[in-house]
Formats: sequence, structure tokens, C-alpha cells
Amino acid sequence: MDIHYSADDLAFQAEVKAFLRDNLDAALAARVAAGAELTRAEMEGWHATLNARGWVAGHWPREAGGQGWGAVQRHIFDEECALANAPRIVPFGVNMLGPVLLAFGTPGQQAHYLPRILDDTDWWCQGYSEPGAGSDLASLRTRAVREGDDYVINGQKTWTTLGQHANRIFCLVRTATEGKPQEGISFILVDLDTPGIEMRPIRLIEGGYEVNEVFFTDVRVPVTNLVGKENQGWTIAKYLLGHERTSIVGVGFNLEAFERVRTMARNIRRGGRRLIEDPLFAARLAQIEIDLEALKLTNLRMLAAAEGKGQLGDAPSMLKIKGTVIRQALNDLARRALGPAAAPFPSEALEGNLALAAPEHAAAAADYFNNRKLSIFGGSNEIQRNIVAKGLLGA
Amino acid sequence: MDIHYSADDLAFQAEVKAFLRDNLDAALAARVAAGAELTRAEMEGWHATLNARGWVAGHWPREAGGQGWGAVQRHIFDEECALANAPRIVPFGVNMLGPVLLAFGTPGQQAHYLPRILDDTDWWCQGYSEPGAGSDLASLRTRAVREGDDYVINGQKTWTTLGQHANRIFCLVRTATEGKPQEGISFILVDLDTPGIEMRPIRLIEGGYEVNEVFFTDVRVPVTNLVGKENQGWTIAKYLLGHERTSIVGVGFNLEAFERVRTMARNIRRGGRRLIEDPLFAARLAQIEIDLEALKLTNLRMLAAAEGKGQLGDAPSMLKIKGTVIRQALNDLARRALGPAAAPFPSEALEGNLALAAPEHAAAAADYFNNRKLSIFGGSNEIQRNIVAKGLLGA
Amino acid sequence: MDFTPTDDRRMLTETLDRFLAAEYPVEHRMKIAYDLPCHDAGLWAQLAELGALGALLPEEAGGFGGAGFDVTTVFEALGRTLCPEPVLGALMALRLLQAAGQDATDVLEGTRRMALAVGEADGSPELDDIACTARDEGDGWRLSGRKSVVYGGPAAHAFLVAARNGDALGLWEVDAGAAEVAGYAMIDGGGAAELLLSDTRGRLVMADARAALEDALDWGRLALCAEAVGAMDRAHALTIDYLRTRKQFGRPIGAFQALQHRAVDMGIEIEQARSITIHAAGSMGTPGQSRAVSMAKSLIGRVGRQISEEAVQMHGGIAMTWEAAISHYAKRLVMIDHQLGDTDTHLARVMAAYAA
Amino acid sequence: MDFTPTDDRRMLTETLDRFLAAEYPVEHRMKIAYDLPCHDAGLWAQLAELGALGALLPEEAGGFGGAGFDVTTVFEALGRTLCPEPVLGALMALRLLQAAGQDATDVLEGTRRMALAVGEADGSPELDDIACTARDEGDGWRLSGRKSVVYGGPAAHAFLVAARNGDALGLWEVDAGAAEVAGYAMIDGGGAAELLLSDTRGRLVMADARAALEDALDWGRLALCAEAVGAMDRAHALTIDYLRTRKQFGRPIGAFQALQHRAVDMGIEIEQARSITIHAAGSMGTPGQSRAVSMAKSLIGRVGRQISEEAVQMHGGIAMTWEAAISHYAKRLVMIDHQLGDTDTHLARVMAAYAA
Repeated sequence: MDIHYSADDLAFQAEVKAFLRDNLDAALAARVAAGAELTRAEMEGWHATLNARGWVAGHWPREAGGQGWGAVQRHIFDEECALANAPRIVPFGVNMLGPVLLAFGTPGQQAHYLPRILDDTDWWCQGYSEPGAGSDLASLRTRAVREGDDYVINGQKTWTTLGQHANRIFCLVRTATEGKPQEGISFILVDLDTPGIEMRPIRLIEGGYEVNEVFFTDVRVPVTNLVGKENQGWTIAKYLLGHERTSIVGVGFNLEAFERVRTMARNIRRGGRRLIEDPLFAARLAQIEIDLEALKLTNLRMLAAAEGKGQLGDAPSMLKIKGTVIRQALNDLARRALGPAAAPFPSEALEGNLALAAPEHAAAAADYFNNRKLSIFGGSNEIQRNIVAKGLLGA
Repeated sequence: MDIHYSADDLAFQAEVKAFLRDNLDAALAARVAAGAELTRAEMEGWHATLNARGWVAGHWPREAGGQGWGAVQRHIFDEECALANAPRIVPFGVNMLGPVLLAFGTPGQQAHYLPRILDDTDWWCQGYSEPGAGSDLASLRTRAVREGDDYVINGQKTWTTLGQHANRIFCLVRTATEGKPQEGISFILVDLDTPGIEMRPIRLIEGGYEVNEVFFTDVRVPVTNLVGKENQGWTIAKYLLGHERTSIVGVGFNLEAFERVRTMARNIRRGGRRLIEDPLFAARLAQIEIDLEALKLTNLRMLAAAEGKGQLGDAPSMLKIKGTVIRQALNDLARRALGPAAAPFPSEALEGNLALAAPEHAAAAADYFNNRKLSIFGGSNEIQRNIVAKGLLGA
Repeated sequence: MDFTPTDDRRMLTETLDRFLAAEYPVEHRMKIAYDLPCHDAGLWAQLAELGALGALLPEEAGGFGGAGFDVTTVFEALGRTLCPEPVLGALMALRLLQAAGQDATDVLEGTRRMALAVGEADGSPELDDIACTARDEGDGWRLSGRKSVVYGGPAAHAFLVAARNGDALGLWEVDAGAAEVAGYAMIDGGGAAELLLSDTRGRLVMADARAALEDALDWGRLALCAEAVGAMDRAHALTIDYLRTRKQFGRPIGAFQALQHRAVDMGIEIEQARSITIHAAGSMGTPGQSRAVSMAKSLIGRVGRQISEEAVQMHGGIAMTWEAAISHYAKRLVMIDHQLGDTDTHLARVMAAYAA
Repeated sequence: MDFTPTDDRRMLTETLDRFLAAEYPVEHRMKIAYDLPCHDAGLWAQLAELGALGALLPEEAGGFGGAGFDVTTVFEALGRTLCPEPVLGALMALRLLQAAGQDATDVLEGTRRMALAVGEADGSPELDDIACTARDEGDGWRLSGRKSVVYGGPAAHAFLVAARNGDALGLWEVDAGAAEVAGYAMIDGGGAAELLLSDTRGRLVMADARAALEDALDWGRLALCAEAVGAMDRAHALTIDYLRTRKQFGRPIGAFQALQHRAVDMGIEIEQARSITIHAAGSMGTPGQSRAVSMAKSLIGRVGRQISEEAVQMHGGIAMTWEAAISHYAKRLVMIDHQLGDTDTHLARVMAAYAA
């Protein structure tokens, strides 16, 4: 038993820290910390910075342009980036499509698409969810009908994050209607320039814009854009969701959120004392800190298990549930900490002398509402419980 | 809108208070407060005291020997008794069988049994639950087979509270096996002296003895002991459970439990201060006090609704759930308040100078464990949620 | 003991519900709620005409209600439709004008809108922490300081400002035109403002206003509790409706027992919220007022968040969108806890009695 | 980073599990747990022989383990079978003997049982609140005062007693025969005692024992956390088993989704409990020891209660009986929070660092 990183891991951690110190612009980090909507240029700039170092997709194999990082190294990298308030890598190409192509793509697809992900030629978005089929992917209705060398796609996707910046989309489509619902699904790549595609923004609860609806009307896509075999999409989808679930946990983001709330509570004065001296507030914070310390260790146990150094059953689902609950509890505390000052909409409504909170805290309420999504997307926490229950009870 | 008792109600409340002051022995009240197992003589004595005043079954109609109390008066009486730590009236005759006979019994059954309940000639116990059929009454298996003018009963009942003191038992038995399971059930009265009945004690989690198993082997009971019609037992059972559910709430017991915890926390010193000055403990207590204040009002709304002065849907189930949760939270706090001193088993293990807690608090841990039953019996809180959900969702 | 509303209040409920449903549908609400001054003057006049303001004061002060249950009647209706109009500020101002014995006819008639400026930039709910000052200059009073998150501020013609004059805590009236008013919409809709006073002229309303301020804040808290109950009822109804109609895995999601039980728990907590609000309303004007109000505001803050989060979670992704009504109920239910003292602040007030 | 147990510890786990399953079945456990001295001398000797005591100390102190993970290995096994033997008292005594540089061979061999007498009648977990006194009488030390809820007291040959000598907090050894010992069983099984000292002879072990006492208590807390994790695993397994086999309304109750989700939440919290205990075990002997232990003990107290209550509720009535094993797991899991500082005490310790 050893709960500490190995010497190699520690050296790698130091390397990441140094890289972030030298390459991450402080003003950009401050905007990330404040929960600002980043510009396309900011996201692309950080992508390029990482790619120059070979770290944009460090968990890919070396021959594909990655570093072949194991689970622990990848975790160290993600955690340091989160703690430093680096922009989050846009995950759809790097963390979703990339692994899918590596596992299911043809050599030609890999050769064509992977480098374009690394150098940001392609900005991918995802076409998974549909209206009326949130966590129940098997019921999806977007049809792809084979006509000669094309599929003709009709239907609608939703919750397409950052689709406004993307030039390509990977989709789950229905290619057969017989048999079990999940047996007739395929995974296909679509160029967003193809005629018949319309993207419409969805305004979110807190007023922001990060997701879209995508409408497909007689969209023709060459059959060579299929990934894997026709009707193999369900297998690919599960593979991808497993990856997504693990990354939603984001222990590093939780640690960063904890530090932020602690700092707020130290700086905010209320009723003649610092908020951190309010025993009720401090008790809430301490309870979350303890849960988070445990989650950190649970996460390390999962990583070690992935490298054969421990065991943990149903880890991704459990971590997804607990990780999102903790993150939401931290968002809740940050919002509370502001008291009446959490009110202004949008958070930039009052600036300069008039501002009610430090810029990095002003969006606390908006973040709280926006992050209610964490327990809903990537397979809602209820779906995760169903998955674990099946294992426990054979139910 | 008026949240206060009427002048008549206030006068009645004063009358009950005066009666309790004059008639309830302080030593007996102290034993009740301490959660002691009362002797049979103590229970009978209090029953006789109440009966002499005509208050043992005040909610029965006057012609049956009661006072015809409405829901509000009954509540006032119960609450004052609880706050004064009067022994709890043994409910099986007074609150369960009595109302059933009044609603479903023949004039002859009423004339015979009701006076015997009032004067304590009969001590009833209940034969409802069976091993393997806790909240699922429809699955009960104790059979009553008609043979001439008798039923012959075979089977087993359990959770028969205070059966060790009883001379009679009312039972749900299966009289038909066709049709829906709940359609073949009957409600029958059995003399415990009848040959073939054996009662065995069940030791409870905290070590106490208040419930029993009852075994029936070829027990012959005259058909005249049937209450209502054959196979009408399901209707009677639901009627009775409705009564029981309401009485489990016991807002008065919750109020008494709250006062007790507050007193403990004022008297116990820990780490150089009174426990009540510990903000974490005080916050837990205050939160429960608020919930209890709301429950008190919810209960009054239910009582008023019963008298046509308000509305509250699904009230008994909701009150049962919330009332038991609050009571258990209070038991939890009382146990915590003792710290290490909660340990001795039984609570009388250390007496006099050696005692670790005041006598009225010594059983705090035992009470906590024993009262886990509150959310299980009388239809578990899960069953109550199913009932309410059916109303809400038609589920 | 009687929990049936009087005929007058039942009529007021029906009138307001009908009016708000017809004249303040969700599309209109969204337009008003986020655009300064977050107020529709025409509808305000109608609200006043229908009695939404008159119900807030007793007859002797020019109204026709003024009891706790009158206030909860109005605010439950406002809560059910998420009406963002500045009635909260009007209520607290009216109570203070009544306490000062001043005529409030124009406020009651809806021709003049007033807001209460009490809290300051540190967000403290304690009157002791007020730092704004008032100075008698001979030719009148001058006020200096900053008042923060003044509810209804963008639409106010005048402010009642709590300020310090030496040891005394007094109340002054300041015209909106005389001060610097920085208005903004709130994240859950409705307007608030920063009020910047710099030797700003004010008219003395009460020299010692501490007790009257605490009382007015209690009325404001009661109103927020009732508004929350109205909003919870709607949020629960929307959720139940969603559970009955939305299908997943081939059946309505309301057929799943885990969601059923959580929907039931929501209902139980809403009844508790209603009960504690009734308790507070019935305690107004009694010695138990302040404690009853703190109990209510603490429970409402806790339960409001639970109802909001559960309603969102059971709706799933759709609740994350601006388009879905539930998202706005969810925001209001959470943000009510940021107004006039949150759940912990009021819990601490309840606890304070234990140490005595 | 490696979370696989060493071969030695895996063997110790297997040995203890096999031994306790065979020699300490539930019927035997119930006999020992509630009858003074709550201890089976024959089994104690075997436990010692199998290494359950030797694992608690490092080699230089006569044992063969002594790391945090050695202690958790032993106590998880004890927790799985609810073994009521006084190993906790032995652990804390051994740690103090080691700190004092004293030979502990007879304790390690199981021939002499010792217990730590530290807490007093007010139940305070703070060493500052100790009131027992020690006095040097020239011909030796005399101790006076009362030590309360001394775990393992009824079976102890001798006690290590924390007492005050002027400003110093020291440690003395007192023979069981020299003091008045009032033993009793605990509600969750196992023995404790009141220790009454009245000019009772004691042998000085450490003149300044404060740091060593805090350290020994930390080891005790770690042990309790591990014991809880072992008991939680069993309670969860019993519950899962019950959900799979018990039928109601015609199907296994584990088919009901509301119970499924709660069973899953139990499992998640148990993994959190295991993780925080691993974190504490890995932090022993580092500067973070005390904080890590408080985090663990606070979480374990909270989660232990949740697991206990949920296991009982899902078992229903049967869990309310003495006959059902789950009832005893439920009691142990709750009562662990009464030992060596409860969840709030340790939460307050974690909070204390924030103010700095």
C-alpha cells in the first residue's frame, strides 16, 4: 500500500507545473477562474500551446501523436491544468472521437482525422442526444438511409456543445429499425458544411450560450464516413460514454472549486467577521473538504486499478455520482457566500467600483445554475445508479 | 384563517392539564420519561385512572362510553398526555379494535366487547403481521378453515406488541385462496386461552422485550367471532391502518422528545461549555425545532380538515413519514448528546454515583435503536411513499 | 382554528391568479423580468386596482387588509406566476410609512413606487452593520454612503433609506432623481439597484426607526416565504406533469419508483413550507413574530433549494434551458434565499434563543 | 502509488478472517460480547498467536508491523465479524509503551492485557479537560479521580492512566487490583469500565505524555475507522443479500428501484469511507496525521450512521430483532461514533484550521 505518487510521477507533475507556469497567461487563467465564456481564439490559442509541447492529447499513443500517458499521468496533467485554471481542452476531438477512431476507425480514417484534431484543423462536436431521448440513447430516431454510396440523414440532435465553433460532427444515427432498438445504430462522421444542416443556439438556464440544436434535412454523407461497422454504433457509444463519464468527475476541477470557495470565505466579511469564522458555513465547507479528500483517494484507487495496482468495482459510475454531487455542493457554497451580492444578471452587470463581488466570484450564482447539468448529462446520476444496481443486484 | 385553538378548545386543554397535574404520579411520569419498560400494574393503573374520568376512549361516541371528542379535542388530549409523560394508553383495544367494532361489529359484539375494553377486562393484542409479510398484508398465509360453527386457524403471527399481557387477539386470517389475494382475508377475534396458541417473546435490537410471535395450531374459534363479513378483512384492515398511521405521528411525543433533548443539551457540559453552546449541535437542534414547528401546524391543518375547516391531501401518510423522521432525528441527537456515556448496556448497568447520565437520559441509545421501528411499522415509510405517489402520479 | 381562507382572500386569490395568468404570461414575464426597469407600469396600475397593494395595509392606514394572511395571499399569487414586479419593495416601504404615520395613498394607488434601501455592500443582514450616515445641515438632511441590492430600485420614484445619525438609526426619504441609481436585472428576474448617496438630500421620516425596520423586514421575509410557497407549488405541479408525460425506456418516467419517492418527498416538504409560512403569518404582530419569521425563512431557504434542485434533476436536460418555465422557477426558488437573510442566518437567530 | 496489499498483510487478512469465522461465529460472539469481562481468554491467546497484536507495533518495538495499513488490516477483520475483544485498548496501550520505550512483550504475547484510561465523566475528548491528579508521595505515586468508559477495562490486568501533575500531563500504570473497577457491557457489545482512583498507587510511565497520548488516540481512531469499514462491508453485503432474496408484492424487494438506488448510495459512501481510511492510514507518522485522522473519523461517524440506518430500514422489521445479525452491525456502526470523538468533534477540528 502506498498512497503517494512514484518518483517518476512526481517528476512529471513538476514538469507540468513548470510548463503551466511558463505558458499559461495569467489574464487568461483569471478569465477561466471567473467562469467567463472564452472566445474561440482563446480556446484555439491554448490548444496550439499544448500541441506545440505534444500534450494536447497526451493519452493517445505515441504513434498517433500522443505521449502514451497512463491513467496516472493523464490524471496528474488534468489536475494540474484544472488547479492552474488553464482553459479546458475542447474534448470532442481529443477525448471522444480520438479514442473512438483509435479503437474502431480504419487506418485511413486514423491517418486523415487524428492529425487534424491535433493541429486544430477540425473542431468536432457531438450528435448524440435527441429531444425526447436524453439518457435513453436506444430510442434515438435520427435516420440514416443508404442510397448508393451515401447515407441520407434526417432528424434532429440536441445538446451539441460548442457546435457554433465546429466544422464537423460525429453522430449516432439509426440505420436499422428491426431487432432490439440498440442494434440498429451506427456511428458516422459528418462535415457541417454539408447542405441540409442547420444549427440553432439553445439559451441556457443562466443565460449563457454553449449548446445547440442541429437539424438534418436530407443530408448526404458518403458511406466511407461510417466508423466501425454499420449497426455497431451502440458498442461505440458505450465505449465513448465510459470515457466521458470518467472525465466528468474532474477531481481537479473540484479541488480548484474548493480552493476558490475557501478563498472567498476568507475574504468576505459578513456581520463583523470573516465568513470562514461562521461555524455553520465552515462546517459545510469542512464536510465537503472531507468528502473531496476521500474522492481524491477513490479516484487514485481507480487510476491504480487501471494500471493493475488495486481494485475498485463500478468505479466510473460511482465517481461520476459523487464527483458531481461534491462539485454542485461547492457551487452551492460559493453562491451562498456572496449573499445578496449574488443577484446581478449577467454577472458583468456591475463593474468597477459598482461591482458587488470580486470578478473571479461574480458569476457564482450563474455557475451554480449552469452546473446543475453535471448530474444530468453524460448519463444522469439516476442512470449511473441503475448501472451500479445492475451489478450489485443483478436487477 | 386562524391558527389558534378556539376558546372551547383552550378550556378543554386547561381541563386536561389540571387533570394530569392532579392525577399523574410524578414518579410514574419520570419512569415514562426515562423510557423504562412499565409494569403491567402501572399500565393498568393509568388506564383505570383515565377510565374513572371517562377519558380512556374519549374519541368514542358517548353512547359507547366515550366523550365524542372531535379530532382537535383528541389531539389536545394526546398532546398534553405526551408532554406530561403520562403512560401511553395501550392502543390495541381503545384505538384499534374499538373503532373497528364501532364501524363493522354487530350490536352484540359492541355491547359485549366495548365495555370490557373500557374497564380493562380485556387486554387486546394484534395479529396482523406475519413472517415474510411485513408491509405486504395481502400475502398473509395464516389460514382459517370453516368447520361447522367454528373456524380452525393454523399459522403464525409476529410483531404482536405487549402480547405477553393480553388475553385476546384480533387477527387477519385467510379464509379464501381464490381471486385477488386481498379478497380472501377476514378479521376475527380470538381468545388467547384457546388451546393451540403459543406466544413466544422476540428480543429486540436494544435488548428489550415488547413484541412476540404467536403460533396457531388447529385453534378453534366460533364463527360468531368474525367481525364484518367473511372475506371483508381487507377493508377492515385498511380502515384500521388509517387510524394507526395517524396515531404513529404522535406530534406530542415529538414535542416531549424535543424538550428532553434541549434540556439535556443545556445540562451536559462538554469541553468547558454547555453542549447547547456548541454551534454544530445547536444548529442540528434548531433545524429539527423548525421542522417540528411546521409539523405541528401541518398536523393542525389535518385536524381542521377533518372538521371541515381546511384541506390537506394525503395527510396521514405525509405526517407519518415526516413525524417519524423528526422523532428519529431527535432520538439521534439525544444519543449523540451523551457522547461516550451512551455506552452502558443495559442503561441501568451503572447506577447511583457510578451512573454516567441522569436516569431520564440513560436510555438514549436504546431509545434511538428501538425507535428505528417507527419508520418501519404501521406501513413502512416506503409504503407510505408508494401510497402518496399513487395519488400524485396515478402510478 | 380554521385554515379555510376568508371569502375576501379567496376572491383576491382568484382575481390575481386570473389577472396574472392572462396579463403576465411567461413570454411577457421574460420580457419584463430582465429589461430595466424590470417593471410594467400599465400592469402595475392594474395590480393596484385589483387590490394587490391595498391588501398589504390595514384599513386605518388606507388599505383593506394588512394581516399576515393578506400578505401571503398576494405573494403566493405572485410566486405562482413568477411575477417580477417590485411588490416586495412596496410592501416594506408601506409598512414603514404606516409606522411613521405618513400618508401612503399614492403608493397604494400605484402612482408612486417606493423601495426600501437598507442593506449595504457587505451583504450583512444586521441593522447594526449599517454604515450610511445622515447629517442635519440646518436647511435639511444630507445622506452619504452606499445602499446595495435595493429590491425594486430601478422602478422606484423614491427610496426609504436607513442611515445612522450618531447613535440613532433613522429613516429618510430620498428622491430617485436626487441620488445616483445604478439599476440591474437579477439572475432570477426582477430589478435591483445600487444607490449611491453623496451628501444627497433626504427628508426625515423617522428619527429612531430600528424597531420599525426590523418589523418591515419581517414583513418582507414573510412575503418571500409566501412567494416561495407559490413558486414551489407550480414547480411541483410542472414536475408531476413532466413525470406523467415524459417517456423513457418505453414508459412514463413517473413509473420509476426512485423518482416517485423523490416526488413524494418534494410534496411533503412543500406542505411543511406551507405550514411554517402559515405559522409565521399567524404570528405577525405577536411577541413571537420575529422568531416565527426566522423559522419560516430558514426552512424556506432549505426547502426552496431542495425543490429547485429536485425539479431540475427530474426534468433532466430540458430544465437547463431558458425556454423551459421550470428553469425560471428553479432560479427564483434558490435566489429567494439570498434575500433578507439566508437559511443559515435565520437558523442562527433561532439558535440564539437556546443560549439564553 | 499502489493499493494492493502486501503479501504479508493479505495473509494476515486471510488468517484472521478464517480464524474469526471459525472460532468467533455469531452465537459465540453474542455470548462473549455482553457477559463480563466481555473477553475470551483462550481466543485472545490465539489472536495473539496469529499476529493480531504483533501487527500493531513495528519490529523495533517487538512487533512485526506497526504501519497504518497493518493496524487497518487487523481492525477491518475485527469489524467484519464484530469481534468484541479488547484490541482497541491494547493498541493504544502498546503505542504508549512504545513511546515510553518500555518493553511490551507480555502484552504482545497476549499474556497481559492493558487498557488506556484517558476520558473522564464529562465525555470531553480534549486532553485539556483531564482532571485526574497524580502526586509524588516519596515512596511512589498516588492517583485520584475517575476515568470513564475505559474500553477493554473489564478484562485489563493494568491500566495506563493519563493524569495531571501540576501543569504536566503524565502517564501512570495502575494495576487493576489496586483500583476500583466497575465493568459493564456496552450496548453494541464489548466491555468498558469506570475506573475509580482514590490515592491509588501508580507507576510513572511518562512524565510528559501529551504528544504520546494524542498520537495513541489517533491510532485508536484509525483503528475504529477500519473496524467501521469492515462492519460496513458486511452490513452492505447482508443488505444486498436480503434485497435479492426477500420477496414482497410478488418479487424480490431488490427489484424496487427506490431501494436499488439507496443500496447504490450505500455502496458509494462505503467506498468513500474506505478511501478516507486509506488516506489516514497512509498519513500516520507524517505531519498530516492528526488532520487526516480527524477527517476520517468525521466521515466514518456520518457514513456509519447512514449505513446503519439504511441497512435497518431496508431489512425492515427483522432488523429490529436481536436474532438478526444486521441489528448488531447496525449498533456497532452507530456506537463507533461515540468513541474517541464523534463526527462533529472531528469536523470542528478540521474547521479549526480555516480560521488560521
